[in-house]
Amino acid sequence: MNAFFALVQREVRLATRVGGGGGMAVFFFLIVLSIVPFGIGPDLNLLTRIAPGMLWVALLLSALLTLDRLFQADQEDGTLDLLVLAPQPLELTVLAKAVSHWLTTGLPLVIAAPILGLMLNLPLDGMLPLMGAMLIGSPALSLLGAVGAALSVGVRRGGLLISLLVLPFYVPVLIFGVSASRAALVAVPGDLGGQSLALLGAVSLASLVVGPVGGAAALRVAVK
Amino acid sequence: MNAFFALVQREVRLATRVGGGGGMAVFFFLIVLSIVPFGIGPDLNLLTRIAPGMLWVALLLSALLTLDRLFQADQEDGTLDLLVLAPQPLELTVLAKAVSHWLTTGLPLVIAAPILGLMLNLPLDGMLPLMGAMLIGSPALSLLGAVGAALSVGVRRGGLLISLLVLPFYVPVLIFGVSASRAALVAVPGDLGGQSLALLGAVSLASLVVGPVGGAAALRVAVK
Amino acid sequence: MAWSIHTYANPTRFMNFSAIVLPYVWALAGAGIGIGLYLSFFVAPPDYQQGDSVRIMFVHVPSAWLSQFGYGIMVVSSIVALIFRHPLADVAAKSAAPIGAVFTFLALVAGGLWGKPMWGTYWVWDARTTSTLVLLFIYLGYMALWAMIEDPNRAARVAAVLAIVGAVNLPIIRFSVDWWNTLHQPASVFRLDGPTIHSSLLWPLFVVALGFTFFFIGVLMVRMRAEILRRKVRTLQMQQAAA
Amino acid sequence: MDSWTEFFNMGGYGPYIWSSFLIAIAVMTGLALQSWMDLKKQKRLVSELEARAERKRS
Amino acid sequence: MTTSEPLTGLTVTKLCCVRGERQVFRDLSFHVAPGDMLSLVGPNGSGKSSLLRQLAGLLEVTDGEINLDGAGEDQTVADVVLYAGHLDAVKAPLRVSENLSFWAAFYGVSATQVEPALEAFSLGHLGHLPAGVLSAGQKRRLGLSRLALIDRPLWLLDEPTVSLDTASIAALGDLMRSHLKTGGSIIAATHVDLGLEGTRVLDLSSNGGASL
Amino acid sequence: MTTSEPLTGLTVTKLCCVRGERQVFRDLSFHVAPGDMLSLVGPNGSGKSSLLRQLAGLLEVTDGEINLDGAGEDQTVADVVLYAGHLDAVKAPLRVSENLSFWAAFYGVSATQVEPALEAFSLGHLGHLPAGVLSAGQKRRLGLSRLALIDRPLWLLDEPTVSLDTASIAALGDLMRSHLKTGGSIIAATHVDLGLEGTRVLDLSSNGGASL
Ligand code: HEM
Ligand SMILES: Nc1ncnc2c1ncn2[C@@H]1O[C@H](COP(=O)(O)OP(=O)(O)OP(=O)(O)O)[C@@H](O)[C@H]1O
Ligand SMILES: Nc1ncnc2c1ncn2[C@@H]1O[C@H](COP(=O)(O)OP(=O)(O)OP(=O)(O)O)[C@@H](O)[C@H]1O
Ligand SMILES: [Mg+2]
Ligand SMILES: [Mg+2]
Repeated sequence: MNAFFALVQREVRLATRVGGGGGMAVFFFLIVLSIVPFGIGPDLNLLTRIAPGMLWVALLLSALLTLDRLFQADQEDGTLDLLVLAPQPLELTVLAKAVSHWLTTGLPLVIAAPILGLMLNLPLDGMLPLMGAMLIGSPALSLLGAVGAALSVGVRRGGLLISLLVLPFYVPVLIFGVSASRAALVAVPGDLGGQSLALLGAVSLASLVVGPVGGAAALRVAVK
Repeated sequence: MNAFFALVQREVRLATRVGGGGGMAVFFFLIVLSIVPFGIGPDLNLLTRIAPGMLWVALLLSALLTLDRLFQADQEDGTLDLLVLAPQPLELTVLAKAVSHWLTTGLPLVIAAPILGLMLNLPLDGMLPLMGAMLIGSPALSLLGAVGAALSVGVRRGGLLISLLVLPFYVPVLIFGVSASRAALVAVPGDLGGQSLALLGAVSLASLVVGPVGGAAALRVAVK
Repeated sequence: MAWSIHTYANPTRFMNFSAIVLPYVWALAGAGIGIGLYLSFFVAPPDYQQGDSVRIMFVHVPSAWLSQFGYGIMVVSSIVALIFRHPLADVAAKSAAPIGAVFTFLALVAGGLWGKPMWGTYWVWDARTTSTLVLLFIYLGYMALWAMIEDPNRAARVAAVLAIVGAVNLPIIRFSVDWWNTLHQPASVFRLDGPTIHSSLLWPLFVVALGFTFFFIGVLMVRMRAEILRRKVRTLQMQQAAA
Repeated sequence: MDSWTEFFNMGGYGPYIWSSFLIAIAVMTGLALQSWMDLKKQKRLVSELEARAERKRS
Repeated sequence: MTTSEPLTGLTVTKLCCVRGERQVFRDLSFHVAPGDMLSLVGPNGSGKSSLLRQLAGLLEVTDGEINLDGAGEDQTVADVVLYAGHLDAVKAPLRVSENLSFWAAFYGVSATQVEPALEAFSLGHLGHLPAGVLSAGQKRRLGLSRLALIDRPLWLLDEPTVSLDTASIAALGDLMRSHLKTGGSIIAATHVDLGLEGTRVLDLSSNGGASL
Repeated sequence: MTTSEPLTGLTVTKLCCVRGERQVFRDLSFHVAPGDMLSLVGPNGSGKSSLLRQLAGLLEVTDGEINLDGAGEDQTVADVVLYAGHLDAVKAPLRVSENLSFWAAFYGVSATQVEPALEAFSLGHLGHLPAGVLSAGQKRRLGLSRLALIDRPLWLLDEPTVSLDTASIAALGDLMRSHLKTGGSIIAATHVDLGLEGTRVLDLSSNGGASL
């Protein structure tokens, strides 16, 4: 367990020291969201309508953009060999990696969500449920992403490959995440928010298993 | 000039050999576009309405995702030192890099645009003008992107940093690109397509100067 | 060289076996597709609601089935490859992917062509159409992974992990219909209370589907043969380069 | 003659039906051909390489 | 210092290595007992690094066997082996001491061991610097200081002296000598002589590999 | 073979180097004439790599001067210098020969020179392999083969012998000797003796740097 926390601490420290940690992710998120109105026009009604979707799509993208270095950097400087050879089970190592990824991208975005919601004219009282949905769904992005990152270790232009491998798996997160958020924000009649939220939780729990197990299997193969 | 083509050839070869070249970019583009409906719902009218914007935003993103390795990979393996020391002017080197980036991301997307348009239910006769607008605007993305990539050489987590540096400069491309495309597709009364197209061309021409000069200046600083 | 026995004993048997059965497989595929085509144009009646357009079903539905069948083959072979290290298994998985992708593509195209008269548009973003598109992406991602790793042994193992993890997506494709608002036909052939399609359409459909399945198996065998030889070529080339 | 035009017309759905069948046939034939040609190519390469190895040995 | 059980020996039988379809070496058999130092030599491409990675479990064993004689039932190669490859596994943004502290925590070594391990390669006064500013040799020494930190009976070293100055080579020699004296074993690939007494040499150039 | 004009000498006067606020060396003065070989020695961190990068124009010169005596008006350091640093600038996905052909085209050397340059380090038979499968020493040799390909009067080599086997070190020695004989100059940082006659040694350990 000690090893687990040591790895999380190191990863978070690396992220803060070189990339401004979570700040960078929030900043990227902000820029993507402010680019969208340029793309689709400044119609505020339309923007509000697609806001939950935009928030989630931006969340996916900022997760994707940071995933490709998750294991690749360690492979390039020889750290990966030592991680694989360490006494700590590789599954835990992958989990630690995913947790640190979430701490530096998912979590900051959840915290920043209200500000962004404000920019998109979302109702204030839907904010907490929205944050709840993001909080429940975002770990799945890091966990599933870890599998993609592990699969593409040692492949150049891994960044694009990861997107291709991972995005299909993000689809359920996106569907449930958006429908839970929409229920929270737009107050759909016959509210399905609770059910989507439960399904979102189920996806996150499932990826809590799939991520470390699949990631470790992929890494074991990739170092050889 | 020989050196210029040698570099372009090498870059394209590297991209095809390890990343499937343009195919990968198209694939990513396709996935992003098909992810969006999950986010904002399957309403085809709404989708068609925001389609030109989505096409351009997806174009920006796939450029961004591939930019971070443009000079970074060369720096990590020592190639960049030799590129800087070579007899060829550094401006031409940066231009060659941008051209190859465009050949492997921008150009394939322009060619694939009609298929994507079909999926978004865009009118068939607007396709050619749309492709024209993308053809004129996309080089600016690679050229301006090269400056960002050069600025973030030697910075870990360069991917996010590049996005932050570059996205603001992409805004004009986005605005003019979308308005030109929309004019082509939706036939806005009092058509402004021609004017937007001209402005788009102007942006591309300007970045033909800004890109190489700025990129070379940034690289000279970054190597030291 | 001991390792060469491990690599070739089984494939040799497969080469012999497949050479013998391939002609029969092709014959069955040809018969199924030929008879099926005849049935679907001259025997099957127009649907009382959809008119003649229902004939697209004979392309669309078997392709859709086979798109999932193909992925099933990939998953099973990948499990065998990873756990039992059977040297044929990853060859089978790699060979099945492009065929599955082709049928997924056909299901999409035929569905789209059916959608224009039925729904008024080539494409809708509903659950089943979109999840079929996602399946195509998974196929392509799997093929991209193979293409991007130079060493076939390493590629085989990495791709197997992807295929198995990707199996999670199969139920998602099936159940997405329930999660998302949808236009597409719900299951009408394989359902607990019996098929809801009229039998005059149903049995030509099965004949075509059978023909398609044999076609799938035939192409799979050819591709596996080619893949086995390709690895042999690689080995020979490398050995001769080294000598 | 008339019945053939009618047949091809398919109650107005002709273009959709025929293109879906033709695309299916074309794509499937293409796949089979490509696989078969690849097999031929690998067979040729194997025999070439084996012949070369034989020559070296003797 | 309790992670490692004494290893009574490593036996390699008829080991083969095939990389990218080409045979690198074959039928390699040798035994390493506690206190043994085995030096791998051979021209570039003869398979020194490949052999070390196979022993560490980081590369597929095509054929043949690797046995740990003294290892318990559930002990794997990874519990016995300390591997130091071409790459230093050093993170530039972290301080020198942070780099090593992490490995201490990750391999379950007490944090008090970090200082002495740095001192073993005279890096103590650089501890507070970010590892990114180290010179090539200093970085290599930081990587090697893991040898002084983590206690494993079998060391696998791939060209450990690269970039080191004379003083550091001597320090490495001392460390290796004391490891051997306490019953450890070392297998090291190198093109230079380390000056250790009683070194056995395994020449890979003669081992059936294609002459690359 | 006409890119280079003969260089009559390189004069360095009172050169200083500060990295990360710390003085690495100061007041370094020396002269290198055609046919001279200068060997930079000193412990790790004494500034050998830093000096080479300064000479190549790849690192800021804090104080002091670097002059090319024979260089024309518009000739810069980059026209005169061939730099081979710690990294090999080899692209793994490209074949060995493609790697070198690119540098030939980029530095304006005829493509016919590629084969002989590969042969200089006995890499000819590996030409068709992707560079990614090379061993450490083979990769290093591919990097060094640029020395045989591109014609520049002043070579700056940073630990060129790292990972090389004895045969390749000899090949490198031959190449350097013939470069010196034809009026070229070499400045090389190294911890091992290259066995070249008439080598002058510059010891950086005594040059006022903070004792790191
Ligand atoms: C591009 C659009 C379409 C796609 C991607 C698509 C996809 C699929 C898939 C994947 C299946 C297999 C479901 C399963 O059994 O697991 C299927 C079955 C079916 N599709 Fe489509 N489809 C499309 C358009 C259409 C259209 C326009 C119609 C008719 C109006 C249609 C009618 C059917 C029918 C009748 C079945 C058989 C249902 C069953 O027995 O389960 N499809 N389609
Ligand atoms: N990027 C940097 N920022 C700050 N200081 C640096 C940087 N790079 C190197 N240094 C410092 O400069 C000094 C000289 O480094 P240099 O790499 O030139 O040494 P060297 O003589 O080549 O050593 P070695 O034998 O280990 O290669 C070292 O003390 C090092 O810590
Ligand atoms: N990833 C790989 N794929 C295919 N072949 C490889 C791979 N890595 C190395 N090889 C080949 O295996 C052989 C042995 O390489 P290895 O790195 O073990 O040599 P080495 O003895 O360590 O050489 P050096 O002294 O240069 O470090 C070489 O011929 C090399 O080309
Ligand atoms: Mg080696
Ligand atoms: Mg140095």
